[in-house]
Amino acid sequence: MATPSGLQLPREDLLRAYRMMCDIRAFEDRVHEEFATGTIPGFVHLYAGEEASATGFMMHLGNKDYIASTHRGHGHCIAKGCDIKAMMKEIYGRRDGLCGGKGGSMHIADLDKGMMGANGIVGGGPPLICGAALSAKTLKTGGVAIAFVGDGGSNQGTTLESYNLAKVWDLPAVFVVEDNRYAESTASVWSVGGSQLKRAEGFGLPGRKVDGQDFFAVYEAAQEAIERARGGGGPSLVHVETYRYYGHFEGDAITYRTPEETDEVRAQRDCLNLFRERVTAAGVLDAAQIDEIEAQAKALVDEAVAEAVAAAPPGEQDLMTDVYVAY
Amino acid sequence: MATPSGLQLPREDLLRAYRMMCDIRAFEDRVHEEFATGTIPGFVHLYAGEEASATGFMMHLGNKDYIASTHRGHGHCIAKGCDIKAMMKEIYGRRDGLCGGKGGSMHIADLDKGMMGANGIVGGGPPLICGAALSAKTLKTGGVAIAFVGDGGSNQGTTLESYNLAKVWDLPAVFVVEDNRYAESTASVWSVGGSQLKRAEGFGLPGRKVDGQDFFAVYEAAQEAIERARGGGGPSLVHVETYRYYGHFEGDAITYRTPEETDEVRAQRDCLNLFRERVTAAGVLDAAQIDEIEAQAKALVDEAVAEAVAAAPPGEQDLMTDVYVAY
Amino acid sequence: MSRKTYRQAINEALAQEMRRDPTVVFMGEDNVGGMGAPGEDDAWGGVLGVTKGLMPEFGRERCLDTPISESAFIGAAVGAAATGLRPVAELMFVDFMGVCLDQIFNQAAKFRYMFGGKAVTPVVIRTMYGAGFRAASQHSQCLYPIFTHIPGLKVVMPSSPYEAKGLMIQAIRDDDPVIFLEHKVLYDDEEEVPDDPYTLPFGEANLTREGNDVTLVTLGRMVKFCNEVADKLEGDGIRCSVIDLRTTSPLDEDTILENAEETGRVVIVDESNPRCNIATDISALIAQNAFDALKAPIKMVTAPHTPPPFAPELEDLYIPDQAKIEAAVREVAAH
Amino acid sequence: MSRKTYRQAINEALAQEMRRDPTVVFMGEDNVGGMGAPGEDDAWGGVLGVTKGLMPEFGRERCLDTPISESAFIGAAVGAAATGLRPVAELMFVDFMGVCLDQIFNQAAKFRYMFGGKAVTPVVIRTMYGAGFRAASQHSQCLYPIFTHIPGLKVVMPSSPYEAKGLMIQAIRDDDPVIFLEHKVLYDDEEEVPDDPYTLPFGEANLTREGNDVTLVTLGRMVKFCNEVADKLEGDGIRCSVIDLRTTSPLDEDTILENAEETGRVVIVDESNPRCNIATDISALIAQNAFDALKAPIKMVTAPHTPPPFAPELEDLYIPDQAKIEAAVREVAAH
Ligand SMILES: Cc1ncc(C[n+]2csc(CCOP(=O)(O)OP(=O)(O)O)c2C)c(N)n1
Ligand SMILES: Cc1ncc(C[n+]2csc(CCOP(=O)(O)OP(=O)(O)O)c2C)c(N)n1
Ligand SMILES: [Mg+2]
Ligand SMILES: [Mg+2]
Repeated sequence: MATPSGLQLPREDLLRAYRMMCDIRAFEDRVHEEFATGTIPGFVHLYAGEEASATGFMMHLGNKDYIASTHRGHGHCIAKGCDIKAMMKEIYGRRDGLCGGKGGSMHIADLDKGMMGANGIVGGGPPLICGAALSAKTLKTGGVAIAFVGDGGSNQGTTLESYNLAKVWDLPAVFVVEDNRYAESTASVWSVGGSQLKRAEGFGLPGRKVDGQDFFAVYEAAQEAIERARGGGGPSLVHVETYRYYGHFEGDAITYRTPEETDEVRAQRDCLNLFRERVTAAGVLDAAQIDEIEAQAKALVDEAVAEAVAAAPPGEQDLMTDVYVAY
Repeated sequence: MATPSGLQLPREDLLRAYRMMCDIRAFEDRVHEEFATGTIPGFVHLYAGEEASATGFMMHLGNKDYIASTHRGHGHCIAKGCDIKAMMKEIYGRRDGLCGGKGGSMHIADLDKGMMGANGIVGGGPPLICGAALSAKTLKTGGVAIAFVGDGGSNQGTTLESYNLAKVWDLPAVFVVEDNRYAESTASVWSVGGSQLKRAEGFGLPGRKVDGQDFFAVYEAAQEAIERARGGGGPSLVHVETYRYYGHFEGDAITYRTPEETDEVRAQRDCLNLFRERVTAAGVLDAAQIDEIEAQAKALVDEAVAEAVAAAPPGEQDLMTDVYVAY
Repeated sequence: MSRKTYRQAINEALAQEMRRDPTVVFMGEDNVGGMGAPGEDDAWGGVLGVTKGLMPEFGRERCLDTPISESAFIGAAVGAAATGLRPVAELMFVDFMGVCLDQIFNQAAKFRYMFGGKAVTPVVIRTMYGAGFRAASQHSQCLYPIFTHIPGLKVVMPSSPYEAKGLMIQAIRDDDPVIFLEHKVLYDDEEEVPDDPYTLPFGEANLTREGNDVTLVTLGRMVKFCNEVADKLEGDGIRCSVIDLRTTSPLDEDTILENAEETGRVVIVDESNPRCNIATDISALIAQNAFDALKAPIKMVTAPHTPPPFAPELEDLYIPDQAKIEAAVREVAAH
Repeated sequence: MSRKTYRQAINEALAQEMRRDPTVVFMGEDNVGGMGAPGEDDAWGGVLGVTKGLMPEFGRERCLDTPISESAFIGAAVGAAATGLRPVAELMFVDFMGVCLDQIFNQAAKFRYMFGGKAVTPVVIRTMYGAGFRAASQHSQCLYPIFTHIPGLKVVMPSSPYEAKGLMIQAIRDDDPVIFLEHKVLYDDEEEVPDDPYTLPFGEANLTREGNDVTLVTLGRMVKFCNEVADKLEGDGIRCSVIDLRTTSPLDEDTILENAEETGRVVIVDESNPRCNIATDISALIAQNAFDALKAPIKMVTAPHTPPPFAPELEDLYIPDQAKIEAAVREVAAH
């Protein structure tokens, strides 16, 4: 359901939101293709399908706001403002990648942008976000901190403890459960006893569930939660129902779900399509603008891949650096 | 409030319940005294005040049922049928203590009695109890498994994860949150965001709150939860509101609460007094029987202390044994 | 007898023990896969397929998927082991130990001692370790020195398919808690493995090469590298013994010391980070107990004191390889 | 200058750094105490009173109590350190590391490396270790070898009040994650400690005794024992050097190697369990780098490979004591 507030967004915000989503989609589709050719090393988890979630939240954030991401971090990184070319180089393991090639897809971070890192540990982020929120509160920066966590990660004790700590310390924090129906091959309808909203209530957090394919619904729920946190109203939880298009990681044969299920979401509930339909139907953006944004995103990603492929890897002199500030 | 079902208990059960409670009280009061003389080593956490909780649950259990306790384990041990003299010897660190003097107060266990151990780690027990419940379910023993956890321990991730695992695996398990208002010096009204019952709901567990000073109320809630688990109805949670009379551990100066608060509970809501009043008012037990049980408990504990004091400690030959079954 | 991969060898060990003993169960994230999902029934068999194919024979009651709640399910395996089952729990990557270590090192490892010898906790924790997959800092660690440090645990590190089957069957039958470390790079390695069940003993190292010049002490994936180096150096007249430890706890001190005394020259190859690791452990053992026989400094070849890096070029430098091992052996031989 | 206990020295270090730097905060279970409770305001100051008295000066905003949720609050300290604060978080007993290790070893320790040098994580984790309190298996462990094994962590072990103050101030000012291990038996030890703030450097061992016959390498509570033994043996003509490591990571390899080369005889005294510990680490360092100067086997005095027992008689046997140290020194000296 379109929310009036969503469509009342200034044009430049609508353009910015669509650009974020297109950048993410183009990035992930292209990484998917490149991975298949064997040029990208390691474990890679793609965010395609979930773009409205990262975008709906990050539209409300600035550099003094922090987020902690998951293993499926590219979308959060891009939406939080990480440099796309430096990200691509990182995924390729290049020396001038965003993390010097030492982190890779699972550990992209940019603290200057308030991006505390993708995380290889499920449930790794929520405690860190309590800390970022504590910094904001103690140093009175006016910032908020957001932890993204998957449906699978919502069962990790570190996540659950963090709900309570944020409540007890009354932190400017938001927990976003991105429920894409699966944790690897395991369905969230099986793995999650109770429900995300009742869990929030269990720890005294206001909770809200949104259709994660609808950018405007996410945008509005995010606004409510972020404004509450920023205004001293304490932590809360948003349960985002979404879907990932690709496998758990690149290489997954996806035997645990049916292609029909995926096809249906792609055809009926794709967040980019829904956005496009909404804004063009309402006449606030026109098709040409939309097409241009899509084309720009693809071009940017093409360049990013070309540069990443051509970039130099780190070498022996880099192996032992960056372990300590001083040792 | 007295529950009719409680007072309809057979006489021998009433006697057994009161004996359990008296044994625990006499044991704890005496350990408190002895500790002050300096003869008992280590960290000792006493259960005095909370007797109705352990007793209300353990009345429904047999040896094939397992419990996991906390650092405050003496009451659970006694109620589960551990030998009182062997327990006292263990607390004194004697060679023929229940654990050969190697465990002490924080690690008393007797697996033959279904007692999986006091535990020095807050939140250590709930995962173990999922395992005992899994054994019962897989081996079809008809047994149930119960984890006792404090209000403080209810904030530990291991506890929260266990709620979910028990639900998802549909285990014959019960989680008992013994909320004695404090975790060390920290009040549960501060440390517990939300509420125990809403947390239970959050994970899909039926929950129930009871007055833990009222044996009959605990007995009935325990019966419901245990019968549900035994009958294949899955896990649940009971929130027991109770109170500890002594400090967090022996030696605690108890600066965080007022003596008046403790005096009031002792005077108005002592679980032994309430039981005694209830059964004598209803005429199901008479004062002489009650007195006799109390006297027997004290005598038993006197003997236990005398024997423990006289018993031999372990020696060099015991240091390296019992690490492995075979190495 | 037939050729089997490391993965198949472990799978077969599990299947055979589950057939033999109805109290053996296994559990872990996606260990069967597909719980609650609309797709195939035996959807994954674990993230690298090690338990694939077992569920159809043994059923969902003995082949358990879990939520992502390592404390709860590893603890459940420990609790189940203390109450009548013989669970094999999978900690997907050993790097995840940090969210569940308490149940391993304070509970499983200590029950027997704390309870005065009354508890028996026959749990096996299978876990994947090691670098080589470009999986970066949180999915490439070794960490077996940590388990080895803890009294009450047994620590097993099969170096090949044959070793993996025999050691896994022993692990399941063993009455103590066992950490069973599978190197992710070895899963597709293949060799002749007997079809029938067999056990390999804990605490008895395997002398894979015998030579009088230098003793190589090693474990896990590094055994292969050491054997290759030993083969190569034989041509140059340097004859090496290669000791595959098989288990770091218990440790076969006798084989190590005897061999070290014979050669007087020792190189220890350990894939883990260099501080307080197996290399230092063995080195100290020898320096204390075979000192008088030593003819050269004891050399250690290990990963550097850094987290595992992502970039392939860096990861290749990070892993102890044949060239580094060869250089160490030559240096010790020449001393 | 005045006499202060180890407890007071740490408390004073915290107070002085909190005065100097408004970004320093501390947190932990009952670190102030009494949250939500009807009694006194500054009710506990931690379970052994180390932080007592700080809250009235610095307020509840900088002196934080926590729920019993170590993953969340240790992780919060790590996250806060990466975003502008300098938190000092208390893990009440090091034995509890198993419920929160991930935030320490996979997050704090690895941020800087994984993020290509862009993160700074100045967190201090204070924690209590060691046997001697009859606190049994889950409250008496050392476990510092585990932290020492992990690249990215600094590991600090003050042996006396003077050391504690200077090392704590350094820890707070240091830009890397620091594990600060306080021995529970030392809290009431007293000595002269300067009133003004001062730092002691990491990675520079302290030679507390100098002697040419035997080198004793040690740390934490064992420093005291080693000094006592050195004093006693001096009377018998055995002159010992005693090296207090101060930090196990970074490690002052130079001081160790120089001294070992001078004496040729080394005893390492480490309170932790014997496998993959600091004793094996130092022993291996020497066996690899000072081999030619050695005149005797390197002896290690450690706890046995068992969990800490409860009974006082057993615990006393468990702890490395002066008699065991003396015997080791005499044996090495006589070789
Ligand atoms: C502590 C820990 N346990 C297990 C894993 C392995 N793992 C990586 S991603 C994943 C599934 C996560 O599912 P979810 O949280 O729903 O996120 P999604 O992949 O769906 O985005 C698992 C089990 C891990 N990385 N960390
Ligand atoms: C993991 C862990 N954290 C902290 C402690 C220290 N500790 C022991 S008991 C306790 C308080 C427990 O409170 P609660 O769970 O309410 O139980 P109670 O003592 O009130 O019975 C604490 C913090 C511990 N033993 N284990
Ligand atoms: Mg998911
Ligand atoms: Mg309590």
